[in-house]
Amino acid sequence: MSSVSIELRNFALKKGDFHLGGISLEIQKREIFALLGKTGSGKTLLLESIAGYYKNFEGDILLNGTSVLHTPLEERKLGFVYQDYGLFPHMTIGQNIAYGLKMRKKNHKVISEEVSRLAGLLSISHILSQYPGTVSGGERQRTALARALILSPDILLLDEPFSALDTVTKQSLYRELIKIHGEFKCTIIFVTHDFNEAQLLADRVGIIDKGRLMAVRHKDALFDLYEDDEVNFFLGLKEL
Amino acid sequence: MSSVSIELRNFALKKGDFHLGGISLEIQKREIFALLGKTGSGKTLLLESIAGYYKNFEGDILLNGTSVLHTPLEERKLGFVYQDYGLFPHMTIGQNIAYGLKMRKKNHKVISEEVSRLAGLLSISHILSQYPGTVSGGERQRTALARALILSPDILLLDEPFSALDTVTKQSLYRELIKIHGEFKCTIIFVTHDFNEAQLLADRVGIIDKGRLMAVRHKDALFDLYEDDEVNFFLGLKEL
Amino acid sequence: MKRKSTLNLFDITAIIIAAAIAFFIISALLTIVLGGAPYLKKALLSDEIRHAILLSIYTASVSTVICVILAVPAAYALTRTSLPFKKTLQIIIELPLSLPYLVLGLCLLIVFSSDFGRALKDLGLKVVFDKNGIIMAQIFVNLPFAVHLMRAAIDLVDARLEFIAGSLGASRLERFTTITLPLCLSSVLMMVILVWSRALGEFGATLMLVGVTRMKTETLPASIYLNISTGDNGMAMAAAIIILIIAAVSLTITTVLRKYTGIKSRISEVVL
Amino acid sequence: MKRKSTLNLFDITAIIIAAAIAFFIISALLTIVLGGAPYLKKALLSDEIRHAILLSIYTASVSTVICVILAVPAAYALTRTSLPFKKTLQIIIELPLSLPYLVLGLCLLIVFSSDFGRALKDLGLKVVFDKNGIIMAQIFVNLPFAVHLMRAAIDLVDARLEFIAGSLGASRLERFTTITLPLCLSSVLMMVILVWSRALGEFGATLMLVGVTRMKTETLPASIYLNISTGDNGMAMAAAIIILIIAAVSLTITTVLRKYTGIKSRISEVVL
Amino acid sequence: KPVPSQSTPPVTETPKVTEALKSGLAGHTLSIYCGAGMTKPFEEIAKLFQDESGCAMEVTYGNAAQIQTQINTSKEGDLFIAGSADELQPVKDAVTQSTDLVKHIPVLAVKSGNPLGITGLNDLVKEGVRVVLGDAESTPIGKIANKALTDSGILDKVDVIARTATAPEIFNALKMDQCDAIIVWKENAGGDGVEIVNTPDMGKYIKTVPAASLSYSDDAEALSVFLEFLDTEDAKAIWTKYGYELMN
Ligand SMILES: Nc1ncnc2c1ncn2[C@@H]1O[C@H](COP(=O)(O)OP(=O)(O)OP(=O)(O)O)[C@@H](O)[C@H]1O
Ligand SMILES: Nc1ncnc2c1ncn2[C@@H]1O[C@H](COP(=O)(O)OP(=O)(O)OP(=O)(O)O)[C@@H](O)[C@H]1O
Ligand SMILES: [Mg+2]
Ligand SMILES: [Mg+2]
Repeated sequence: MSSVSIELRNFALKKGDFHLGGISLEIQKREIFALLGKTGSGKTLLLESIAGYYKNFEGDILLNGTSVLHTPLEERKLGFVYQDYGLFPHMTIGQNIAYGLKMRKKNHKVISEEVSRLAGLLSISHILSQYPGTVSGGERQRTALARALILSPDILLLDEPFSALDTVTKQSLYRELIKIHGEFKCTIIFVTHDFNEAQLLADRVGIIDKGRLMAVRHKDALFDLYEDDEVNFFLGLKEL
Repeated sequence: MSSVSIELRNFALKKGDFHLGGISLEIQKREIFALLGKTGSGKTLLLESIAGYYKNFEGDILLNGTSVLHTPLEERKLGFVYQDYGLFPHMTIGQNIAYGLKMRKKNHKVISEEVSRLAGLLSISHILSQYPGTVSGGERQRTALARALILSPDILLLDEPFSALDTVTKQSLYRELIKIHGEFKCTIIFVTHDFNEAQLLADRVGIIDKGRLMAVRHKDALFDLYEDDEVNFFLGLKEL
Repeated sequence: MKRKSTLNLFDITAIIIAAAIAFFIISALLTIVLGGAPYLKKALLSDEIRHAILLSIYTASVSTVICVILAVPAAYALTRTSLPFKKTLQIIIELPLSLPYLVLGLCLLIVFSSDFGRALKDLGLKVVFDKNGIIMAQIFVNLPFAVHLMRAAIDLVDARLEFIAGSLGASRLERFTTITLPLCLSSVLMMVILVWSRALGEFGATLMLVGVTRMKTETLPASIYLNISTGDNGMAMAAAIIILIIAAVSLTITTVLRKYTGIKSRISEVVL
Repeated sequence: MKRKSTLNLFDITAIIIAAAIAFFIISALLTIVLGGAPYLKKALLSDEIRHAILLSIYTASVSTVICVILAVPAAYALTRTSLPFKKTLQIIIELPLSLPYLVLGLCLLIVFSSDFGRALKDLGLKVVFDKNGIIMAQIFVNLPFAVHLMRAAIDLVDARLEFIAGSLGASRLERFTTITLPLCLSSVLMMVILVWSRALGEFGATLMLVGVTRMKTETLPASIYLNISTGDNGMAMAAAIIILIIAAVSLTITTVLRKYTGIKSRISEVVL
Repeated sequence: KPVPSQSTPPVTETPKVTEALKSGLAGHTLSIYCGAGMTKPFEEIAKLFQDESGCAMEVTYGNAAQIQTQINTSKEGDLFIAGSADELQPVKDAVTQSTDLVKHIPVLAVKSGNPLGITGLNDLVKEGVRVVLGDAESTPIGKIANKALTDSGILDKVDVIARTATAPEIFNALKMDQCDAIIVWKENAGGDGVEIVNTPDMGKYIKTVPAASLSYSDDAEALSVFLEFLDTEDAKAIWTKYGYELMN
């Protein structure tokens, strides 16, 4: 079996005036990949594409060797934390987290145990019976994280998963994420605006600008100068 | 005329199981006040209360000397950037930004000039004709900012206004915000999870924990030890 | 201060309009209540009316259940599946909405008098001149309407949440039952009450398809019609009062139920 | 793989149900089209039918406009103002929904034959036996329905966006017209088409309030009624075909319009 | 005024009417209620009268129940052309005078070709003959049917599968082959696929179509002229054209 988890083959997508350029990228199994880029550069579009959100793209996206659109949605085994969370507004926080297990017809006891465990990890045990409409931004974000993690998916796509959290909470979540990754050996792509976060968590870092993947580097080489000056500026390596 | 812009008098609010404790605070005209606190500590509730969002509170909130609920909503002259932006989904980005001026019956030319100017400042000129549903997280955030700024309100309430932005964009917005504040001399309260941001922009910083306002400090004293160890831990000053 | 008065003016105008409508409706209904009240006891004691009450509630309930069972998947098919010519199908299904009930009844009479109807009858499903016909007429009158309401409700649901549910492992059926349907629960409830109300009052199509045989196919509206025909307006109005009571009870129940279908948000308590 | 078949099964079932409903309706309507087609030319050439077509379109349009003008502020009052007893008012307004049209017509006849009606008549607003009565009957039949639909639509709008608009300086009227109403535009459109369709086919209440006077108060449904009464099913069906054509055109127009009322999102193009 | 001599060929109009018609009733309006089943003949009569006299004719068609309610509630209108004298009962307080116009004939009708060989009322008791009738209380035609069947002593033995509230529904039931025999007004049994059984059984139950003047009338002049017009040969010719029989 191949060790490539996610493969983009000359992938291109057009949305309105925005072009996601031909992107080729291989992400290995168990790799943690950070995606950096200015706001509006196409990070979310790229993650959504990997999840099989859009149909009319060029090139191909393979998940574990199969083209993403050839796998039925419910069998893609992706965990996705959306930038705006995408919680189910008619379910409590607890029901939101439990949703994936329920769909897998796990028994009631297993579900409630798992939900408590994850809620504990993410410090949201006290709001399990509230509805997403009534909780705080950070609480919503952690709910989305819990909902994605509970299935221990092969691939985790995280769109700025810690953006609404304070430093203390963030630190503890970093630790949990690393633990989970160690346990389940999943592939993770995450978007962040925080260079330290990228270096701390990721194996490799990709930098995207105006829809094009400008560079992919090992995390330790993140701050080495780039060919493109826009990228150097973006990383604070050079004034324009 | 008093120089106090916002005054909380022993303000308390109960939402579900959450209590926002008796908070007393005076914020001066032209002051920039940063609100720090863990996720779920009540920052958003506090900002919403100042905007007059809730009715059944104890104590009082005065805006420019008048109790907030005694001022009709449309006359409160508050700019609010919501944590989840609260854009009007049926209007384009341009129409969203223009909304406040339109309601003030400004003429068409003034409106379109102002919209272009702000869109330029916030680098969202290219998406003015898109709908909020189709733009990126950071673009939404800047739209919300532009919509609030266009009225040059006396009081700006910003709930994590830069959380979805990359470092470069953030830096340029810091400069713009400082410029706008210098120009219009508005009072600003903003919520952030970024200590540097707080120190860079604010005059004073308030720290809130579990619904209680633990401390209010001058920005330069932010990292001096506190009485409460939770706060010290939150600011990374002490391990628990 | 200028604005403050605008505020009041608009609200006050709206309130006055609502109150005026309610007042006019109350006055109009009062004519019936006053006219029928002296006969209400007699009506309630009459075997015929009692039979009509039960028959009305029975047929309206059965036809409402069938309508919902058919309308929900049909609306799903018209909004979320890859069915071709969705818009055309939808327009076809909604066409009967503007036909007079008399014509709908005639349609049904012709259809159920055809070989198809005969075959059905041989299978034991008698429609013409039968209770089943009442149910059939109510379904035919209400189904286009139910499909329309359901489709509009499903259209408003954010399809993205269904995508998310799917990626969490939900099959299409599960996505529909756990996300789409609950998200438009209040619309479903509204649809049910409207369909039931209309079924309760339906008469035009029934008249043509099943006639009115006393104690057999006599619903409350039929009873009203017969009583008006014999000049017994008092008894007719008494029967109308009974319909009003049934309707008021069911409206009150759904109004209470609706309270629990809304999506919880911080906003529900906000000062506007 | 198991799941894949579940997917197909549910979608297929739903599609079959939708197709079956459409097929049944098509068949039923075809009986009319076939029965009426030979008479269609004669009907279209007859002065009487032409008059009926114009009168139907005129009355349905006027009553729809009035319904919308009244229902929108009434629904606003019932959802967004501080009006006391909102729920009770709402139930009162919705009560007529389940009354047979005959009874509604009787109500109106009594109301407009009272001193109030006579006073109105002296002021020049004749209702009984008059064109105005047709409009009045259509309004009375449709208003409860229109208020119900509007209220449900407004209920679904996020009140928070109205708060935000208010804090940006919008008065209550402006909040309503720039935020609430546009956000439920597709529901308003749906309400308009349903009300118009029902008005086009309304006859029960009209018959009681205004009867049918040829070339004066004869709408298309009235024409159908008279033709059926005299055994002219062919001409009746020809008139029904005309209603169908009008309905089909208006449904097509609204279906096209609805396309432009949706809220744009990334999702609209998503693979489900 | 000149009295027409007995020797002249019969004139079709009485002199008074001629005079009135000539002098004209322009500006007058008559409001008339007429049973929906009689739409066709009455439509023609009203039109003829309007053309000749200039009197505006506002004829409201409806079924008996509606018309009765309208008369009693609105307290308006000049004349009520009812399906039978029974239909005047609910509005008797408002009727000032009633004249009989034409015969209203109930008939026994079966499918074309009379497949079950029904020749009279007594054949209705035969095995497998399904009968649809009007409601016995609310419709005159239902009342007649009940009376006729009772008189023949067979009411209980006839398989009445349904009763309806108006005449067209009875007719449609037969036409759509949902039953084998109906008792209905003659003018309702005119379409294809239906034939009237030539039997004397129904002869006893012939009713008349009355024109009932209403006390709410406020145009006595026009009303009386119209009533006389109804008695002219022109008017009668229209009735007979549509299958109604004249009074003896
Ligand atoms: N459906 C669409 N129609 C038009 N433009 C679109 C559409 N979807 C996305 N875009 C545009 O594509 C660009 C990239 O969007 P994307 O959400 O991927 O940005 P991002 O890198 O995630 O930014 P952020 O960090 O702000 O979230 C944006 O400028 C957005 O406006
Ligand atoms: N209507 C409500 N019902 C119940 N609990 C509520 C309600 N509104 C807010 N809360 C609770 O109050 C707490 C504070 O919420 P708030 O949104 O103010 O947090 P915050 O400080 O803004 O956090 P974050 O940084 O995550 O946005 C949360 O735990 C939230 O669950
Ligand atoms: Mg993004
Ligand atoms: Mg918050």
